[in-house]
Amino acid sequence: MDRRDRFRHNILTSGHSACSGCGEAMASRMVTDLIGPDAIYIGATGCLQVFSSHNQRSAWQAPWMHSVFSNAAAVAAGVEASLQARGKKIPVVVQAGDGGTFDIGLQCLSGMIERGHNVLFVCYDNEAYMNTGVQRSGSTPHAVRTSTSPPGRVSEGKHHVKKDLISIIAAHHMPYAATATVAYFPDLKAKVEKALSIDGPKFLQILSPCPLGWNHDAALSVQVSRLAVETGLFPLVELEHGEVSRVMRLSTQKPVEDYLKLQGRFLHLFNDKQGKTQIRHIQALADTRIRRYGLLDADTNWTSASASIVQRGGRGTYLPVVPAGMSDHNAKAQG
Amino acid sequence: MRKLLEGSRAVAEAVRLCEPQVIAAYPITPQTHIIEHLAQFVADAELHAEFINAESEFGAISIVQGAVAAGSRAFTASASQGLLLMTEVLFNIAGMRLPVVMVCANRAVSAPINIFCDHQDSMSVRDAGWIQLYVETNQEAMDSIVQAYYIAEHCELPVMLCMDGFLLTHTFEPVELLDQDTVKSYLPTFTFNRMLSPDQPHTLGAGSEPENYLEYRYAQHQAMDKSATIVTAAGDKFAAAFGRSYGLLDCYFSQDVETVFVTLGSAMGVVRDVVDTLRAQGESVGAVRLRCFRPFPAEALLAKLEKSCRVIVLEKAFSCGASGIVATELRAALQLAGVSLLVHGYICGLGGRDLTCKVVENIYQQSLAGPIAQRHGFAGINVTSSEGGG
Amino acid sequence: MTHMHSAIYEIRFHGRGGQGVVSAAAVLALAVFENGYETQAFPKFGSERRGAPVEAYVRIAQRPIRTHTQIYTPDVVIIQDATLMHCASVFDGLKPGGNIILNSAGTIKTQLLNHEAYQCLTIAANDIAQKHLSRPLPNMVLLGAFAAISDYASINTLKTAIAGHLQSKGKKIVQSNVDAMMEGYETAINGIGT
Amino acid sequence: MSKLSIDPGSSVTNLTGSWRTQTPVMKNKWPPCGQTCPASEDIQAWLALASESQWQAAWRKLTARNPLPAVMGRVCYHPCESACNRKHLDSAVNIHAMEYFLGEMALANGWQHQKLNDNENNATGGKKIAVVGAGPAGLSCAYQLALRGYAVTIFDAAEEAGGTLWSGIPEYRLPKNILKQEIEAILKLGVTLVLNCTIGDIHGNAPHPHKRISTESLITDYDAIFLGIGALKPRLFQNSQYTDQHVLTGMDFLRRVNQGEELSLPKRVAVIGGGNTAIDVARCLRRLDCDVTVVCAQDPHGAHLAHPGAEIPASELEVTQAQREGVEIIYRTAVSRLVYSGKHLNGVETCRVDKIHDRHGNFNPVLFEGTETFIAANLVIFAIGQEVDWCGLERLIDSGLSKVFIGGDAAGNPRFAATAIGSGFENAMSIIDYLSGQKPYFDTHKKAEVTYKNLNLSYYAQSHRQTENAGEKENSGFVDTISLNESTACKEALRCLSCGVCFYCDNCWHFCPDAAIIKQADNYTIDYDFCKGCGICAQECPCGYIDMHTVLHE
Repeated sequence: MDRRDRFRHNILTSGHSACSGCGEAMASRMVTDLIGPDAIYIGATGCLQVFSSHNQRSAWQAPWMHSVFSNAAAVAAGVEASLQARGKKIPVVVQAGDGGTFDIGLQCLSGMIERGHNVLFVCYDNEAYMNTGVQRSGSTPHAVRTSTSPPGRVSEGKHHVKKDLISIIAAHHMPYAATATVAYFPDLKAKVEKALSIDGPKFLQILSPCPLGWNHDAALSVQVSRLAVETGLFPLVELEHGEVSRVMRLSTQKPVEDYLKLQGRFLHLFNDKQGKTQIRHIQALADTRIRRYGLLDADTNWTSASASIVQRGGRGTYLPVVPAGMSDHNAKAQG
Repeated sequence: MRKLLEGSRAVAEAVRLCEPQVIAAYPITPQTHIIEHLAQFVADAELHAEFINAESEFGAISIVQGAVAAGSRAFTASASQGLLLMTEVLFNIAGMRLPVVMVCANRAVSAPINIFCDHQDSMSVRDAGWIQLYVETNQEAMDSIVQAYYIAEHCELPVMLCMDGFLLTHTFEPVELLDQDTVKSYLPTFTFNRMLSPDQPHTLGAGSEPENYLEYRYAQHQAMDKSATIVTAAGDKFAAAFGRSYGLLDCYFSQDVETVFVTLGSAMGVVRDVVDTLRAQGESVGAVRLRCFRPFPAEALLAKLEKSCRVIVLEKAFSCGASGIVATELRAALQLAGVSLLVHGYICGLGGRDLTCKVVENIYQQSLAGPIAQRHGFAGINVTSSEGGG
Repeated sequence: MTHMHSAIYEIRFHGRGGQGVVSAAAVLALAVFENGYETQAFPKFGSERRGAPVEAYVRIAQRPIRTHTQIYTPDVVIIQDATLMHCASVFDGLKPGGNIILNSAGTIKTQLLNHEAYQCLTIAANDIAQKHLSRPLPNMVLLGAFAAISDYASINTLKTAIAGHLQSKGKKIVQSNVDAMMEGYETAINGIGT
Repeated sequence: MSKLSIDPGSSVTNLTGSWRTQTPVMKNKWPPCGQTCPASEDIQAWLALASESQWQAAWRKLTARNPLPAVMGRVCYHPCESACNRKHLDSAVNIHAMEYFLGEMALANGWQHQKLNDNENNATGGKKIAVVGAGPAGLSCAYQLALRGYAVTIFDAAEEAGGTLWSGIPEYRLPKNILKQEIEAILKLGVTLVLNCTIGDIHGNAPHPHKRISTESLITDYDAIFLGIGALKPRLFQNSQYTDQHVLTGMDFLRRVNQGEELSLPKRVAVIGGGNTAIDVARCLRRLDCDVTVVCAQDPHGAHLAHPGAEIPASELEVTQAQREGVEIIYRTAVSRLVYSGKHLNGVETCRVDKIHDRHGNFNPVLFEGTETFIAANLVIFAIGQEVDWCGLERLIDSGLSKVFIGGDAAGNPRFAATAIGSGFENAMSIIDYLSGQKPYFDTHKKAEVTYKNLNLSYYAQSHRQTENAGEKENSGFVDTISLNESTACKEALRCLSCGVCFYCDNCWHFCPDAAIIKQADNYTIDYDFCKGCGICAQECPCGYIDMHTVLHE
């Protein structure tokens, strides 16, 4: 076990081989440290699984299992059933990418939700198949360049718009479904804690920038995710039993160009006339989402500004780290 | 106590006695009766398990994988397309060395879609790394469930119990019931030392590299080889406890005879009748049933066959464009052992085609006439109906 | 060619999906088993739906039955729906001197010109069933009739079998089926008498 | 070997630090406020304490560099606020008002300075220091030395301590009792104050009643001497006789007004000069009901971003306040002669200024002929600067004694009280170095500055100054200073961006994808074994505490 940090567990600890500036590693570290070591984590195939557990080494410091690409939700359901049968109350958490959630994993996810398993499913949404080298997924937004939706003489990138997954999930009469992103830790923390407090299926979709696939400066992962929210392209919302129960209001709406221009995957849109049209299209999509969720006029003090404010002494922290004695015990248990 | 039970019911009864904590399945003919019975047991509180109606066979086998990894005994069943839909996870479970037990109610694979019995489904996943047992009767199906858990949990390998769809699953036969206490003493409570738990926060299902993938597979293969002895041990122990003995093979007058039939599953019943008939006519015939197909019991087979001069393999599956699977593996085993005897391979009973005494007797007569032209014969095939793509 | 195991007595049921053909076979086997015989019952499914022709089989013997093949040379055919007779296959392989139990209002016998070789028993099973079960479900009536012409199953063992097989459906259903079976038995006895 | 289960955290054998091509470095920087503060106050630090309502701690942090917060909170022209990065977000932090507030609070609660080491004799070997001049430089120097346990005696020729603060700043800007109280607090550290006492070897006209100490005895009696004698000799306009009726110097005028002398003043007065003194004089005159015209050789503020030397030297705030009070300022104009009718002064003749400085950069305006203009005035007050008056102290300076130190205006610094206080501090440190032979520890301010480009403003909430003129109020046409209250002061202090100084917001710790930032009880460390150098910590650090260095830092 690695116990360098007294203030967080580092459930996903150092030595993993994610790209420099990986938004998924960042998001997973926040989520898993908020949940803590007394949980069972199931991973779907994808970047997170590959960079965290390969070649006889693991960056996980909690029980973690990977089966195949599309069945994480079902494996988790089995784990939960086993715990139920043995009268154990331990959180079961799935971590999957957008491929393992929006596309190939959707059937198992839908079944898991419909059967009401007490499982938290976390989707780290980086909007393409990054693990295999940036191919488009059902989550890839409109007009994005990927290796399977390349812009060309007759193409401006991906032709279709991003799948509205959160609505699909909520339509299961889901007890709790929410979107979040790394830029707003207090918001993410509140949502993870809310989710954990609910008995039954719950779902978090966390926008996790990918410096490689989005082709932005590794240092900008947080900045980009912040802009995705501030432009209205990625609304931060909570849905309970299918109804929108809370949104994060935008203190100001930023033009989508602010977001697009930082990312190579949108670069082709700035070159020609058709590109400009696509940018207007993307702006229209943002405006639609803002209208749909009332992001500018929602009656809440929870805004993109108030969720950003930092204070002396931090913006909320993680579960208390197990006392030294406990860590020895763990060391024995696994050694 | 002896009772007239449908095969599916017999299996369900046995599963109930093994007290799995998680059951997940998805309906498919002819497997469905098994889980229907189990669902009823759970509904009547005769079995205390989480019964999970998966959204697909793929989900079902995945749920079972999770349950076993989390430290529970579990059960699922499927057939045909359902089993093929599970394929990816079947390999994964075996690679992770999880002691999963499932039943395959053998059924043909589409297209053309066909719900009746043959072995093409389970045979097509023979390389998945599962121990495969093929049973002849409802009694054996029931008994083998209990042994399957014993075997799986003793060698940390998954076990697939293959029983002929309809021919067993839907057939009422007299069955000697198992008694709960004896089952309990035969099958220890399930423990899994790699189980997922915060007390031992290790990682399961990590990736591998070219430097070590081979070693993983080799270790798995060794475990498979070793498992043969555990299959035998499970049978002997079962005999001691319940008085009915099972092993890798099931032999019928196979000692020192000229011709030996080799087959799997319920077809053995007809073969036994034919052997009786022929022996009554003074023919030197016997039969061997391959109860355990994976691991492939090469030595045991050789021991039985080397003295004979003719082997007739009757199998309900084949590798399209190659040959009968059992026949091929048998030929290979014989050649490795330097034993030269004629292996007549016959593909029969595909898609529920009835394998009757007459068909088997004809095959015997043909085999006396010498080796058949092709690598293998298609028993009772009506060529005109198959011409022009049917 | 005769087989050592040809001492097996074979019954073939013909009916339509929904007429309880499979249950009939199961109940008969249970009764026979109750009577101390080795037995085996199994259906021949098409991907059958309500109304489609269905077959089910019962084997009866003194010693364990090993074969799982279908039945080609039955000793008895029980035809639950007369309309099936228009496809001649219902009599295929019926042994000479074999029995036919036919669910029919009676007039139909004259049409069976070429079947004098067989002992044919017709019984208006639908009407009897209607009376007891308030639906034309002939299977138990016909089993009663079978008990009338055979020693393998007795009324008592049939009662036990019905009770066992329909347990989950409740006492009332069990009783009405038993009544239907009984009337089938009595009608058959009287029919044979005349 | 093929392990079916992998040990937790076994990845830490994979040192991903080797991926790094740029390296984050955590280093506190010097915020622009402190950087520009002439007294080198650690403004960010005392604002941080104030933001947590630790008022006394904040006051102590402030007075570590400036013993006169209540005074400076009134008279300082606070360049810190012009430098404040916050102005790029909304408006600068009201540091001036905060200093005023803390100073007032200290006086109200009678907080006393505390010596840094109590066993003074051991620390100082009983060394004695003479401080000549009780102005801001002298007071600051004496204070710093006394804090560190030295025996200090201050000599001043005036009958009140404070130097220009007392004689040169009008009551409306700096009430005398405030100055008195803060000087009292300094003296309470054991500083001896000798007033009405001239140092030097001159004879004749010294004010009465009077003591005189020779430089000789000063040199023999003291181990070190600090000269903070200011620059009190007014520069004079060529060949004009200074008579109360017609012509005065700014310093003289202010001193007499401050002494409470009733001057009989004409209605129309011209003030010549563009420094703070000129503006003080002008604002005094307005309060004495005169019509005032200021004649200033330079251009207004903001006219010469290139060389501000060509702009009016008085602080912008002073100028605007003066104008709000009705003072007329005529820019880029100089007096060519005084216009008399007989003995009676009618006014001044002025000309437009061509060049302000000569080729040596000295202030030496060249006038445009033919631009002569007459400005009516019955009294002219020249506030065209002061010079140091070394008269009588020649021996101390010329003999090049190592024990003699010079600071404040006398050392040729810009003529600001804050500068003098800073100079007093630095000289005190040098004196200690000289006496003890070892450099005293103090936070050196020679640090990299952090501009607002180094900040990530998205983490700060918009919040405006309590009022745009917090610390001021209009009072019958005249601008007076007022104080914040505790809650507004706390709010104001919270507006500090803490430029370049970590305030434990945890951002770097939350965001590091590689668990390479380890949180400690009161800081963070970077685990370079694993840091991949993505730069997110630096990018997301709100206050510019983290930099990326392209050179590997191991």
